Amino acid sequence: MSVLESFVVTLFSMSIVFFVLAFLWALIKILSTVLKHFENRKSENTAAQVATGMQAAVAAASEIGSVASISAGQVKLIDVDEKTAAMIMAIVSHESQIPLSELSFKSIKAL
Amino acid sequence: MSVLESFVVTLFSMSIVFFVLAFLWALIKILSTVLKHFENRKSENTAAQVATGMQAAVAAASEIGSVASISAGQVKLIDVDEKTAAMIMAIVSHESQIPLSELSFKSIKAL
Amino acid sequence: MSVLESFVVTLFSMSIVFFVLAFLWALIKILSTVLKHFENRKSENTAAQVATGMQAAVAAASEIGSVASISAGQVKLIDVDEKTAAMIMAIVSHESQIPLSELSFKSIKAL
Amino acid sequence: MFVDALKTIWSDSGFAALAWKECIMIGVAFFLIYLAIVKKFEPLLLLPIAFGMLLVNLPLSGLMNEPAEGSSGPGGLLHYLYMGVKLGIYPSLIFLGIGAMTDFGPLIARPSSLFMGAGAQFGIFAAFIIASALGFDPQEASSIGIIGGADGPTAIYLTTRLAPDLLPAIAIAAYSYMALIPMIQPPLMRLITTKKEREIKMEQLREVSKLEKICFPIIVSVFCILLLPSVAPLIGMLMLGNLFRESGVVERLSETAQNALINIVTIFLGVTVGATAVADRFLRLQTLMIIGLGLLAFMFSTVGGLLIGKLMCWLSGGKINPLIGSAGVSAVPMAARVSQIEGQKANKSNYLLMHAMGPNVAGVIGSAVAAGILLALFG
Amino acid sequence: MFVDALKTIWSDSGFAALAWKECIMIGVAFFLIYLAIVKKFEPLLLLPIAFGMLLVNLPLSGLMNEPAEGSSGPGGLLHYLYMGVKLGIYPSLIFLGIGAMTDFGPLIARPSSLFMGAGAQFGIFAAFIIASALGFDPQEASSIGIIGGADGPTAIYLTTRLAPDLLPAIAIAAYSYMALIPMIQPPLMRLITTKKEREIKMEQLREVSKLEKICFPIIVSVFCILLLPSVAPLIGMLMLGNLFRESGVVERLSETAQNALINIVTIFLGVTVGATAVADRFLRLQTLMIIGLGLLAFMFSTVGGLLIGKLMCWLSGGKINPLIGSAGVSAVPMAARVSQIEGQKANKSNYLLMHAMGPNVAGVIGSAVAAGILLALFG
Amino acid sequence: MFVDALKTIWSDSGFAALAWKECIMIGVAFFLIYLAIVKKFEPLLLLPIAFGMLLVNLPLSGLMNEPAEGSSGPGGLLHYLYMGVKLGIYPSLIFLGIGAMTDFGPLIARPSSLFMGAGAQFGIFAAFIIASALGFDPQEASSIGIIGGADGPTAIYLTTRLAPDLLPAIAIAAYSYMALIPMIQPPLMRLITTKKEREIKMEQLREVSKLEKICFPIIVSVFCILLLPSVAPLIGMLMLGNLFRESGVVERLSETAQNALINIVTIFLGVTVGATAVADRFLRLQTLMIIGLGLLAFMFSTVGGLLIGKLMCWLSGGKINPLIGSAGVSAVPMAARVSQIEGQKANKSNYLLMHAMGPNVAGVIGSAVAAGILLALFG
Ligand code: NA
Ligand code: NA
Ligand code: NA
Repeated sequence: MSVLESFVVTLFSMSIVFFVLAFLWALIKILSTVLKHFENRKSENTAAQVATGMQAAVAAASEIGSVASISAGQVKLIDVDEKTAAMIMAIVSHESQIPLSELSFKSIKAL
Repeated sequence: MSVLESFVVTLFSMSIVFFVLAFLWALIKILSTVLKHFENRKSENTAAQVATGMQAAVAAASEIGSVASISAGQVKLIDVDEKTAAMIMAIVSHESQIPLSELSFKSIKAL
Repeated sequence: MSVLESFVVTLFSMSIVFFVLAFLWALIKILSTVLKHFENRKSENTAAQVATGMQAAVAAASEIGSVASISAGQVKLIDVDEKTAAMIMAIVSHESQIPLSELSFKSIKAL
Repeated sequence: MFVDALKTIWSDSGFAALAWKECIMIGVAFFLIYLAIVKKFEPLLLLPIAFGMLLVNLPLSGLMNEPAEGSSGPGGLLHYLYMGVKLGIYPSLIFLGIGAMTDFGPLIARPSSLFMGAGAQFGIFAAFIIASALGFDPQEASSIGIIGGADGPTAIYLTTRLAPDLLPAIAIAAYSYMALIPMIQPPLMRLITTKKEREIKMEQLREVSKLEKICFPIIVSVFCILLLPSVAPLIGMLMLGNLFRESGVVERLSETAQNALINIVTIFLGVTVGATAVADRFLRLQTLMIIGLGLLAFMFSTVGGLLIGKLMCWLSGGKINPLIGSAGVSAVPMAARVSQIEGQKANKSNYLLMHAMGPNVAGVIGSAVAAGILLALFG
Repeated sequence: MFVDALKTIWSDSGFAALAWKECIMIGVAFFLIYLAIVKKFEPLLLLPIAFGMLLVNLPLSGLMNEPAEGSSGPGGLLHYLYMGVKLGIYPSLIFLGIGAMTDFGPLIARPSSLFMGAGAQFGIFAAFIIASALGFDPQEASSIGIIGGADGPTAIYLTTRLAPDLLPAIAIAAYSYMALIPMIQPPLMRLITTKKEREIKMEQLREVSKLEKICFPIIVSVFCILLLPSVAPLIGMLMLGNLFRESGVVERLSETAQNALINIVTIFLGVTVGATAVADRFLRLQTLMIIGLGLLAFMFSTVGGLLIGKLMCWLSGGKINPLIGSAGVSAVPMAARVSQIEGQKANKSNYLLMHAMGPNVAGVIGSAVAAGILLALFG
Repeated sequence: MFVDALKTIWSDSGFAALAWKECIMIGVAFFLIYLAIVKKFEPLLLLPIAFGMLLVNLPLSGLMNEPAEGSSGPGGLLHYLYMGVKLGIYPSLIFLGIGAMTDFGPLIARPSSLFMGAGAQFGIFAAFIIASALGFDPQEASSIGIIGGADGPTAIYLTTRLAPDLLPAIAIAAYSYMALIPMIQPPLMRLITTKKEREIKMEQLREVSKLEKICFPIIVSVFCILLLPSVAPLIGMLMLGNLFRESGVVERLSETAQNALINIVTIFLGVTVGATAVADRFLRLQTLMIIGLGLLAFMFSTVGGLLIGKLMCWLSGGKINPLIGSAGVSAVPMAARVSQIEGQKANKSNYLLMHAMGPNVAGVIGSAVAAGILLALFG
């Protein structure tokens, strides 16, 4: 293959790469817009529900003891002291062989 | 295949199905009867052994501290507060991706 | 195969087995000696480093609370009470289906 | 020149080759993905099946291509993974895992559950009769009937042996109706049983000894395989898995059979079964008929189980709640839960779940036996 | 007589058959083991590759032998395990696992990341041009270029299809340079971007809804496979894995795809790719050229990503930090971490990691697309 | 008519085809299941083997059938799963897992353990001589002898290569005697060693550095495979697994090799090895002879290990307790535990377990080397 030809291949291929990914960009944009539209309509009701749900959860937690909700990265600690939580994460990390930095707990609760 | 033939196949096949499962029914009945007979003879000795074994276990637990044996579903908590146990179960459930309702711990002990 | 032949095979084969394993013995001996030599040179520096490292770790641990570093088999407990550690090990053992006697934790720290 | 090149890429692309049939198939795949994710219709199988169907209907992907003869080029990815379906390996391995997950205790405690598990195979043959009358040949009619067994691996195993062309339609129908059990069964249950029957509380099941549980899979294997040798790969593996579970000495193997192995096989099975759903094979009147007949099969099976339940209720002097009969269709544990729910609707303090597990697991054996008979007759 | 026997064993042993070429290869294997263990160069793949290389260069082991024709004797162990590479099965299954591990959220939140993921494929074609000029044929040049995709399974998949002879060199180069990303990229990043650009703090990404995350893999599959059918095994499996992850209804399958399945396949893939590195195929000038061209490919890809980053920085009025462009080479998540580190060097309070994850995962799609184009052109 | 149909089903069923030979085989299978579950005889392998034996001796199941030539019908399930045994893949993969589970530390700390591991291979050749004298051909005699290696995968690997007809008998003998180690060895240990020798307390083993543990598998692979190329699949995979373990950088792979992979392979290996035990092949005088010779092989191996132990005790001036010699038969970790128990019987404060682990793991290498020699001589 001559160098000229390889340049043509390159130009052509890079264009396709850009074209494909640009098209994906457009698709995602459209998707997001459409879904946003849909969800907006739903969200008002849901928001209310979530609020009451949260209150219930908080109330429940309070019954047991003092609420200490701390956010550390992806972790939400609800009524658990940081020390215990860190320990738990260390154990699970050790046991599951996932580096701590990649572990994500949504929340650790003391029920 | 004519409809008549298919009726014959059906009658024949359902009979076999019933015959096979009825035979299995008989086999299980026989098995249970035979095994019951066997086990009855063994059980008296064993019962005594279990009793003493339980006493020993209770005694051992008492040495360590106060015994708080609470039964929650399949879980027996021996000298562990409920809070800790629930936390542990939540972690293991999260980590092993088994819904909490399906997890069964025989017991959680603080040694 | 005549019995004589089979004796010859046996003598020959056992010699090879011994020869191979004797050679491995020699290789391991050499390896150990060489590595010892290497490591001796490094160790003095490292020892110092480890010491300071340990001090730092201890200091860090002290900041949080009282240090209780107990060695139980392969487990080093840093600022964790034995009860908690044993419980953790029991859980992990149960969950991972590894008998407790085969589980080895390098350390359980309360961060 | 650039425009030319783009034109070439376009003409070599799937867009150019896309026909309306494939578009419909893609739409069907989307619908199945929706059912799997949003409606949670047996997602472990329907999601891979739907995605396999999606992939194979995007033209020119060549995912199911056989290796070209005389060429060294390899075949498509899914062609190779499909081997495990074609050779009957995956369904058997899934049964190994199911066996390791199944507790036959309730069945051993009340072996008469087996009769309900037998009665609930009636739908298989009812659908067989109708399918035959509609012009399907016996092999096809058998494969359609087996949908009424409400047991995915059995249905897939039998269909690959007897009517591989119908595989995707039958697999999809089987898993979809299994997911629809909570809608299909309750009306029939209320129709066939009286309120008084539904209120019956059952005696607690006796405890089953470990020894019984260990002997059970061995006895079932020996007897069923001796009588119906063709059922060996299904019953044999189901019972091996159960023996792993109950023996208590090979927990490693039991654990792997229930997790890594069954999951890997499920992925491969689902995707490749879905990948057999090419437009030409799927978009036929047949497929609609299969879907209709599958529903009938489920309904007749439910009725069959309930009728045996009623009979046993009467024979036992009202000790057996006929609602547990419908659990005999298998669809473990969904059908047993439906029995529980209906029982509690009639009588709040009624707990039928454990009682329904007996017919439920009996139904698995029953379907496998029925499949064995059909294989022996038409294989 | 004993001495005779020993002589025979000796002459049948590998010691007698050991040539200097094999010794060099064994040395190379040792060096790669050293890199994998001590320097932690992508050990999950480099360690099996290195060990496979070691085993296959110990003479007469026959591990890669095909079964002798006309004989019933079996072939070598690695010959059979290698089938999964040859048939393109392993790379696809690894992509299934990678898909299940990948969070495309940051990409969906800022889809313009895709342009950086596209720009960072430039190295593939830069290396392609140079390799062509150096006399490699187009298939070989494509395989060499794909090293610049910084994506192991894609590189292995394309190379087995286009230039299987170069497989070991390309796989080793790809994984080695991926491990060297923290050394290759920073100088180029500092060279191409200004201090001011590097200090740019980016707006927090919006939250992405679950529904978007579920639709994403489906849309990407459909569109990419329609346009480039040859990319189906890679993109299809990547997106199936991601759908398993995001659907939330098949956690069992997702978990197995991320663990047991990908690990088993990684072992087999690594060892057998290493086992293709026999002396005669590896100890050539070509291999050195591939290693050199691979480095160039990585560098050009980095530059490509950065330049698009700069362009987007300018177009967005300084809202986008061009440092995240270099993450477009993929090498997930190493390249994104490098962006984070360089960003923080310029401005202590700069957190680019999540922003760089967008181009990073876009790069995976970009490389697969590039591979699809090369397959379409030269396959 | 119904009676006719039932007659047909009966005549097509396994009951009609059941001969007394199969009944005996089924009885043997029951006995092995009993040993596996109740007596806990190496249940991980004996249970699948026994169940495979049970299944294949239920007539007409066709589980081991080859696909009919010229027909498109598939072969039996176990026929396909058996491929991994026939091609030598499963034993190698089991060795990968065993390698990942094995700590060679005690062997590295006291490499002289290797001599006991060598001496304990004596039973292999003792049984070989007797088997030859009894008229077995060299291939068969080798396979019978390897039972004395007390190492299942090695025995299975060698037997599939040299005398596949004897596979079930040899596998069953090997695993049964391994389970019987606590009964076979102690009398011989007390016979050969004096009370005073048994009381010897050994010095604590030195700590072994991580670097030594990493170099060990590499050195052993290179040297053993160079000298005996035919042993590559076993030693190579064993040492690769160990390198996964000791390198500390591929814990994912090590974990999978020790769990999902080895468990899956164990299930397939066990069931299919059992499934080779058809009546005609198993119910011969040969099988009884193999069982007898296997016991002799175990006994001679124990004696060989002990004698070397005594020699080393004497050479070391009484520092080495000869009881650890018998652990050289491998059968990890059972044989080492027997040494521990006997040591403590002689002297309550005697802890030999870690010391016995050295010869124990050396025995694994020793058996593989012996297998390599036999393969080189008679393969
Ligand atoms: Na059923
Ligand atoms: Na890339
Ligand atoms: Na041995």
